[in-house]
Order: sequence, then structure tokens, then C-alpha cells
Amino acid sequence: MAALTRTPIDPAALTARVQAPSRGGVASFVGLVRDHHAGLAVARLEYSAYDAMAEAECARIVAEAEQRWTAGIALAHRVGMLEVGEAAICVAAAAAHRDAAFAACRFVVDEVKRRVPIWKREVYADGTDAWVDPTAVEGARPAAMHERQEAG
Amino acid sequence: MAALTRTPIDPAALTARVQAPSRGGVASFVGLVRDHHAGLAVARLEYSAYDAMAEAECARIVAEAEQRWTAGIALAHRVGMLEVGEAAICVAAAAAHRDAAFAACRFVVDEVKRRVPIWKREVYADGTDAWVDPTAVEGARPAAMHERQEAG
Amino acid sequence: MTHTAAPTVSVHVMLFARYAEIMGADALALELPAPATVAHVVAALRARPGGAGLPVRPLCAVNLVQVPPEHPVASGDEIAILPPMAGG
Amino acid sequence: MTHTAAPTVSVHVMLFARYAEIMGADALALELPAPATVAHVVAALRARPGGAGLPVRPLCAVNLVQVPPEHPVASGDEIAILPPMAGG
Repeated sequence: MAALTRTPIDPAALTARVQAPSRGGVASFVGLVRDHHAGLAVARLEYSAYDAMAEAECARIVAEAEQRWTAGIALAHRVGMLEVGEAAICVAAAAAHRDAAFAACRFVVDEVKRRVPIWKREVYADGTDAWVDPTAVEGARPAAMHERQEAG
Repeated sequence: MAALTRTPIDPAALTARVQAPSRGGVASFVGLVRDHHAGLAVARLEYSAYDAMAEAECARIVAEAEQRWTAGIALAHRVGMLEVGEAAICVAAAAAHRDAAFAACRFVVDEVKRRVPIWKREVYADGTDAWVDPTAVEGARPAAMHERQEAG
Repeated sequence: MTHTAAPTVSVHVMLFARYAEIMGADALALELPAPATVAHVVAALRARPGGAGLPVRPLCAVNLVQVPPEHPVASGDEIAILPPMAGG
Repeated sequence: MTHTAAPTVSVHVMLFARYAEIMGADALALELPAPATVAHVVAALRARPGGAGLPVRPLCAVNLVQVPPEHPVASGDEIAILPPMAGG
């Protein structure tokens, strides 16, 4: 199933996809657009992706986690423009026991951030925007910041 | 808000209770009734509690986690008779970042299991039943097993 | 030996799950010689029918808080004898 | 020097996010002398207008798989130059 979606994520639907009578624990994570980052007021985020590679990488991560923890994994990542409070990522991991469910869920979240070609542009409350670079020094305002005319 | 409930748990409602614009991550856990335990086929589980102490202990655990991780926590534990696949416990933990959300969620699940006076009786597919003792040797059939006439 | 009444404490005992089954009750009243501790409550319960099935040192709570066996008990206290917890 | 055509490789380059902005394109075709590696593709891009803003060793993928700079490229390959990933 495709991991990237242009429409809002439904975490309950992801959880339902991985539940099974043999699985006693479902750990899940939802990453939401926050109203602040590095001291700046964030109005919204725009996510973009290298779609074909992102889908392939997400499928590889899910397969690795399912095998390593004998788990059922569901993963969705939103692309497009997101408002504060909307879900950007959701991972649900179901396994026989909670240790495996938590470990598999955390692994998928971490690997998506590390390996999947997705980028985000923060639009600030003052109208400026910047591409987010997680490898940049924490707390520094992104170097790529620039004024931008909002379309529509 | 009361943690014990006699009606089905709605994980989405718990998650909604802890979301806030300043919180970028919500980690959650749902513990479901499994169809097997210690090699036996489980038909259903009956949870009972020392209600007043269970509520007090749940409130203490939630307060500890909220303070330690600057998190918002929602916790529900079902009591009564549960079928396979039903949710027995749900914890949702929201925090600014995913490390805190995962850690707070895991802490609450572990402490509920360790500290909250709740008990469960497993009813097996063959009609027998037993009180579950997590301190007993893993894999041993519970000592308290006995035949029991199902009411109603 | 005189007939002067010795001081006593009267407590409410709560039993749960397997312990309620083996004792045949989920609540009962106990009167013990003062001063008394949680360990005295447990010993009194173990002397009753079915009580041999209780551990010598079960988990106990006084007024909703878990306490060690040497914790004192006072008249009116609610003493709960708790089987191993199995929530989640 | 003769006018015999030297062998070349023709690749499709994909640019994303900030890199697409500084290069003014999200896709372009490149022809390079054979044999060529990912590092040659990056060097050719850095020689174009705006290309100085690219790192000397950016993350790169060939046909949807991340590869190191010395990875060879062949005609028809899709070479993606990837800014630091920021999903989640």
C-alpha cells in the first residue's frame, strides 16, 4: 500500500490495518505540524517528495521492521501543504507483545526521517519561509530562508 | 478524568485529548486481548479492579509522566468481560518531540502493569479459566486454574 | 486475669480476584488487639477458613496506598490484600 | 586531434526542494564523457548557473537507490540529487 498521501491521514484506519487476534500490542506514532521550530512561529509546512524513491524506501523500511520484530506495520506520510496540528506521519506497529510493538514503531519513525527522500518548507507567521535542514546546527535559523509570495 | 471504563475504549478520542499545537508527537499504545497465552487458546478475558485505588494510582502515574516529560497523557483501562481483539488498555502521550512522547507512553504502560490493582481471569477455548499471575514462571499454566460455570 | 477490655482496632478488609475466591468473601470486618500492623491483619486472615492460600507477605494497601507489612493500622482503615497485579 | 565522436553517457537528472530552486529546474538532461560516475554528474551540475550552491558531495540516488559518489552511471539512468532528508 502506498505510504505517501495528499489527503489527511486517518490514524485509526492505519491501526485497524495491523490488528490481528494474535497481536496483543499496537504501538503507534503520529507526528503533527507544530506551531514553533527553532524559536520561530510556524504557520504551516509544505512537504514534497521524490515520490518513486520515497515509496520504494518506505516499503523497504516496513519490510525490514515486519521481519525483524514479527510485526504488522502500517505507514503513511502526508505530502503537500499542511496546517498546524495536521498529521505529517503516522506509523502503527502491531506485535504479540509490547516490547516488539514499541521497538518496531520507533524504528520505522526513525528510519523514515533518516532515509526517505521527503523535504519540508516551513512557512512562518511573518510570511517568510525556509527549507528545513535537520543536519544544520540546532537552533540556527535555516540558511535557505527567503521571502516568498504565497500562491493563491 | 477516570481511567477505568466498562465500555469499549476509543483510542482516537484519547489521542484527541492530548493533542495541542505545541506538541509535535503523539505516541500511543493499545493493548488488545490476544487469542493465546502460555500456549493456551484464550476465548475472552475478565478484568476486575480495586476501583478506588486503581483510579488513584492511575492519576499518580499520569501526573508523574506529565511532569517528567512535559507531556500530555491520556489513559484508559477497560474492566469487565472482553472478547479477543478488544482493547484492554490505551495510553496516548503527546510531547514537543518524539523521544519524550515515546518515553512517556512506555513509562505509563509499564507502571500501570506494575502498580495498578487490576486483575484478569482468562477464559480458555475449552471452557476452563484461570487468574493470570504475571509473577508466575513464564509458560507454566496458572496454578489457580479451575472449572467454572459461565453465568448467562 | 482481669475482665478489663483490652484496647482493639477495627478495620475493613477488602479481598480481590483469586484471594476473594479462596476466602469466600470480597470484604470483611476484623477486630485486632492494639497496636496492630498490616502483618497482623494478614496473620488473622490466614487463620480463617481458606486463609492458608494467602501468601505470608501479600501486597497490601492501606487507604488506597501500597504499604509494607510493618505499616500500622488504625480503627476505620481500609486494608486491601492484593493479588499480583495483572492489568494492561 | 581527430573529429571522431568520443563515447558519452546521457542521464536524466532530478533535483528537489532547495536544490531545484537554486538550479532553476527540477529535471534536466546531461551528456557526459564516458566512463562517468555520480561525482562527474555533480561536478557538471556545479559548473552550471546556480550550481555553486550545491554541496561537493550531496546525497545521490541512481534509479531510486542511494549510492556513493564513485558509483558509475550509464545512459538512461535517473540520477537524483537529494537535499538533507526532512520527512516525519
